[in-house]
Amino acid sequence: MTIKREGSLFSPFRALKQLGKKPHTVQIPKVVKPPAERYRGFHTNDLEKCIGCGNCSRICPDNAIKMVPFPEYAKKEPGSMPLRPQIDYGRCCFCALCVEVCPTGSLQMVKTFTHVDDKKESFVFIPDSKVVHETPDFVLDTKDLRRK
Amino acid sequence: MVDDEKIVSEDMGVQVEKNENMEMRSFGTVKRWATKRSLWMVHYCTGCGGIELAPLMTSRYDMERFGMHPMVTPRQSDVLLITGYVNIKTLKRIIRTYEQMPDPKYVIAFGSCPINGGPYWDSYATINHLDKYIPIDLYIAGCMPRPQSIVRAFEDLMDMIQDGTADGYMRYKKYYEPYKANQEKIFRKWW
Amino acid sequence: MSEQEIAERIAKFPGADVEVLRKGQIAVKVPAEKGHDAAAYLKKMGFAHLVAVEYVDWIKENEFELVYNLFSYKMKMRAFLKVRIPRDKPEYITFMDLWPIAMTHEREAHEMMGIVFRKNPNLTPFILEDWKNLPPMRKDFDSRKYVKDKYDSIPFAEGGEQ
Amino acid sequence: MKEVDLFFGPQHPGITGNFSVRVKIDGDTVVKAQAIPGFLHRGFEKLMEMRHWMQGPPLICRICVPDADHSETGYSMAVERLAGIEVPERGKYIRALTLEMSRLSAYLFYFAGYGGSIGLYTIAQWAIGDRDYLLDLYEELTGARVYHIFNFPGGPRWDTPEGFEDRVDKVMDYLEKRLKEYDKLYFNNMVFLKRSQDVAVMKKSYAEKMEVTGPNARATGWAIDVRKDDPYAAYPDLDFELITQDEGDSYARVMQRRLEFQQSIDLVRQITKKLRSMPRGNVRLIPNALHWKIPRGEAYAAVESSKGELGYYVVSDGGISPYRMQVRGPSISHGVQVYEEMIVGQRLADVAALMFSLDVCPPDIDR
Amino acid sequence: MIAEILVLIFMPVFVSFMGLLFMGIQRKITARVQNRIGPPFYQQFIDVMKLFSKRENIGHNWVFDIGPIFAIVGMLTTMLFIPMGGFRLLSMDGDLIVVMYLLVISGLGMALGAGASGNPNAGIGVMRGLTLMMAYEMPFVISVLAVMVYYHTTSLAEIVGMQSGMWALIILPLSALVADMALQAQFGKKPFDQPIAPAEVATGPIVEYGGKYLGMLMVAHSIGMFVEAGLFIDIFLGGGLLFHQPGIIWQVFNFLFWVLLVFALYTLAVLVNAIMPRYRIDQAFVFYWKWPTIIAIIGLAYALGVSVW
Repeated sequence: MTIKREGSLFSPFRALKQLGKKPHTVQIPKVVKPPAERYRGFHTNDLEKCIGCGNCSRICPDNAIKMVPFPEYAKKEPGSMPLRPQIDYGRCCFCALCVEVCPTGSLQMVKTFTHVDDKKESFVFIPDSKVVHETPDFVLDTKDLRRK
Repeated sequence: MVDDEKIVSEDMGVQVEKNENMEMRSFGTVKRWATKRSLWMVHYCTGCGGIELAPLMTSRYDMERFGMHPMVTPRQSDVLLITGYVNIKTLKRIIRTYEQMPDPKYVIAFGSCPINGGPYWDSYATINHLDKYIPIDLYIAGCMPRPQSIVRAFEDLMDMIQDGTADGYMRYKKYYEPYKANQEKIFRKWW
Repeated sequence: MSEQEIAERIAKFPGADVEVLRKGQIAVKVPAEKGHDAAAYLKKMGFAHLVAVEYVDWIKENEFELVYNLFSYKMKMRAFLKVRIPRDKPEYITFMDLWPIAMTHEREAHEMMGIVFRKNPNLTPFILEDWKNLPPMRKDFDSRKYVKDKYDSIPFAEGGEQ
Repeated sequence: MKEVDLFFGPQHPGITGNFSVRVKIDGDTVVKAQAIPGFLHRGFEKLMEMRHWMQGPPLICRICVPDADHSETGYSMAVERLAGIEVPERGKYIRALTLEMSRLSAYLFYFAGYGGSIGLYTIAQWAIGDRDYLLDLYEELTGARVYHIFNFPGGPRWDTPEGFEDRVDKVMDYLEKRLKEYDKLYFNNMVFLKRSQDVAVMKKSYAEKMEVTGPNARATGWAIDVRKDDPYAAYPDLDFELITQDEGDSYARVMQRRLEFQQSIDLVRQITKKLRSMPRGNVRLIPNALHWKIPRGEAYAAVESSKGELGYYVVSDGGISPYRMQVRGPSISHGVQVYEEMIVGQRLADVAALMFSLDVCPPDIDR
Repeated sequence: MIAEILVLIFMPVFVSFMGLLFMGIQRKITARVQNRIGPPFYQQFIDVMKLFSKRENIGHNWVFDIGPIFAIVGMLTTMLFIPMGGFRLLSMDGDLIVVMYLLVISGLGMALGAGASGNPNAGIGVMRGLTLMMAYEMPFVISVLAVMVYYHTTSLAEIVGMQSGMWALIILPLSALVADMALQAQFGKKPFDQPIAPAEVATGPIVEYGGKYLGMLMVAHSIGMFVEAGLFIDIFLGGGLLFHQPGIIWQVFNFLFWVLLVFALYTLAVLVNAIMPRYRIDQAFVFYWKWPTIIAIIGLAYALGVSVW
């Protein structure tokens, strides 16, 4: 399909009518643009339902999940271990393979995604469903999530 | 706060006087406010995170509302954004760019790769901990952080500049020898 | 033209054993010294597009395998011309006279696997920078060990813990 | 005249991503050029040998950043051909939807890049601003803005959310309206015409000799397209004709992508119409992620990405991880050798413009 | 005498202040054309304050340091000769030719400084800057010649005086059109900003200038905006003299009208800058020496004919 190969010197001036239109800038700090329903943000883990099987730490492509001992969850049923996943957000690539492979479905991903810090150590924390869910605001300061 | 006593360390050989940091000099608060409100970033897309800078710089999220503007050469800029993983070849250029920037200069590391290696933790070509080689003021979580997180990081950096805790460039002078030793271990010939 | 007819025509080339992998893909194994003539034959037959030069390191059989990935736009068919060269003497002739773009592919194979292509004018490395170790794509180069003893051994400049 | 040796170094606004060109110029004309990639090398092929089959997509999609979907789909198709599994019908259409939307966003990035390199920053602001509507759609469908990690071996991970097709059509209408604005500002701009016509002409014979693929080859009149030559996903039953120009200069390359942008919008409309009529439900065969062994063999799958033919050659020795995986990045042909030969004789102002016009994607070259 | 001293001291400060204010407003207008909100209008002041608060860690040689000083001093000396609204400092016969000469000093001085920085990009940027200057000087000189010929004088003051009835824009429209095209290159706006093209030569001459140097260059650019626009206004738009009654209030109104005209000219240049890519340097040269030069010669012939008849 051949197109005519000439243009006009004055056609760009018609683009100046954008001056009248309202800019479609999302003024982020003032306007909160909520992420979509399925957004893959930080993890949350229901420590009761989780059986500490370690599937998530094996499937993680970036070796980001380490199983951390939780002595208070030493249930007696077969197959459950007193271990809970600890996620290092200096490695995680937010691919949600761990959520897919979790047998009990306790490990989920929530819509919070902001964590800015000048200390590297604050990027490693244990997802706990009781902490993350209470804050509806999407821009959550997760500094307080660190294990005290 | 930055420690007030005179940082004179003979073994370092680099004398960092007290008035080196900006608070003590005249009009300190005004200068810090001006630096805060007009941070110019080096136009250098070091890794994959650079693609999230594009929506920030253009009409949808418009970073220029904070006075931030991508400048071409390190001579004219204040902030160096390390967007994502750092290859060894890129690391040499990052260090050179960082050293060309005039003081006060800041570094923000995007995403999980500069923190602990990210998905390339076992790759022979990328380094895992960027703060072994250059001082970093802020880290942002996210495998490619969203524009909202990046703007949140800019706000945090502005607060840190205002109260003087963003002292990456002073730490670079203070620990100049260990940084240089680490850099020498990576590159066989410097040029 | 179905895969079988094309396979028979390729099989006419002496020393080529042909195998139809799946719909639209044929594998052609050829001894090393006849590789260049087989490529010329396939190119004349219609496989004009060299997609890429793939290189596989079969460390157990102590051989490198060079796969010339050809595609024919007319017959909509892919042909993998496979050649085996010994691992301890990784040398092969260049295919630049048939496809000039082979220079870049061969440069990459040389840098990543250490295969020398004779009569390739520009075999200089272009991806890695002053790399003095084993070519990285070889199976006997262990990336995790390399990372451990080169990068993890470097201390934190400001005295942080590992 | 003394020749000046100039580094268009990695830190340079006129460079697509992290790439470097060493140029020797005499006055204003380029005499010799040497492309230096390698700044984004992460050794994908080495890393993939240490990952399971299912752990591939989170890593693979990071190869070419502007359109990540083609990388995932290419790898997934190669593994499906090796393992012999077939994607369900609706899964094919969802996969084609993500591919075409990825092509649209990559072309918007291309307009912004080329406009920025010749000085028209307004088109860069408009195009990347409009690209964000596509990223919002991706966020709804896949859960992430840029790296979607959505097309796995076996099919897309989830089905489309409720009412997704109507929102896609709304964005397509918006993009079509904006395309007319781009015509006025950019494609008919007299200065743009003067800057791009008869600049760095690539003849059809040269493209065939140097195996250039994708929009750059179609701009020279060579009608090749992996969607037609080696059809995959839902392309066999989507009707579209191949568009070709015949001059092969920078103007033809830009107009080729502008016409294909319109074509992709129509393709997406066809897909959403078909998706509405199909029953919702299972879109993916999910083999066990942790212990998935694939029988010994090799396979190659090519995908028509926005930069050219992107192919995955996967070899398996029956283990749980690929024995060898090699990526044929589209820019390996037009990024290094073709760029070095075409830039000689051009003027200094066109070094950056040609790189954006050929849409060189450095991570394709050094993976 | 006191008036002259007061003007001499406060005019540079006022002009650079208004220049930075206009540059800030222009960034807002360009942003609106690009569908975004853009920085606050006082952003340019913040930038200059930040640039002056930077600590330098590079310094090439004293020639490099003199570059920005040349730029500012060149512009200031040119400003002495240009009548601004009601205020006029120096005027003599033939000062239009002196202004034409002084306009080049600022660019040459900056080129000297940039050349000394040793960065190849700066060298190429300087070469492009001088080529572009040679390109737009040709039509610009011819159009100014047409005005001189028409008014039989080379003194700016007289030209401004004679235009009280009818602006030269109405009498010599062709020359005004050519002078406005040349103004686009003098401001360094697209499609003629080859010397400071970021994508090609990494902002050309100012590639090594950072911190305080860049602050001075920004002030020089704002003064330059007033000087170049002021020259155009004095020649073609009657020097901004709207009210001819005596009295201080009318003089202040005249001056404000003159500043408004400068703003209008700069806005026109910036609007063209927002929607045009940039030519290559050879295309820019050919562009200037083709159509604008022909129009300027026609304008000159017309001016000759009208003045003789």
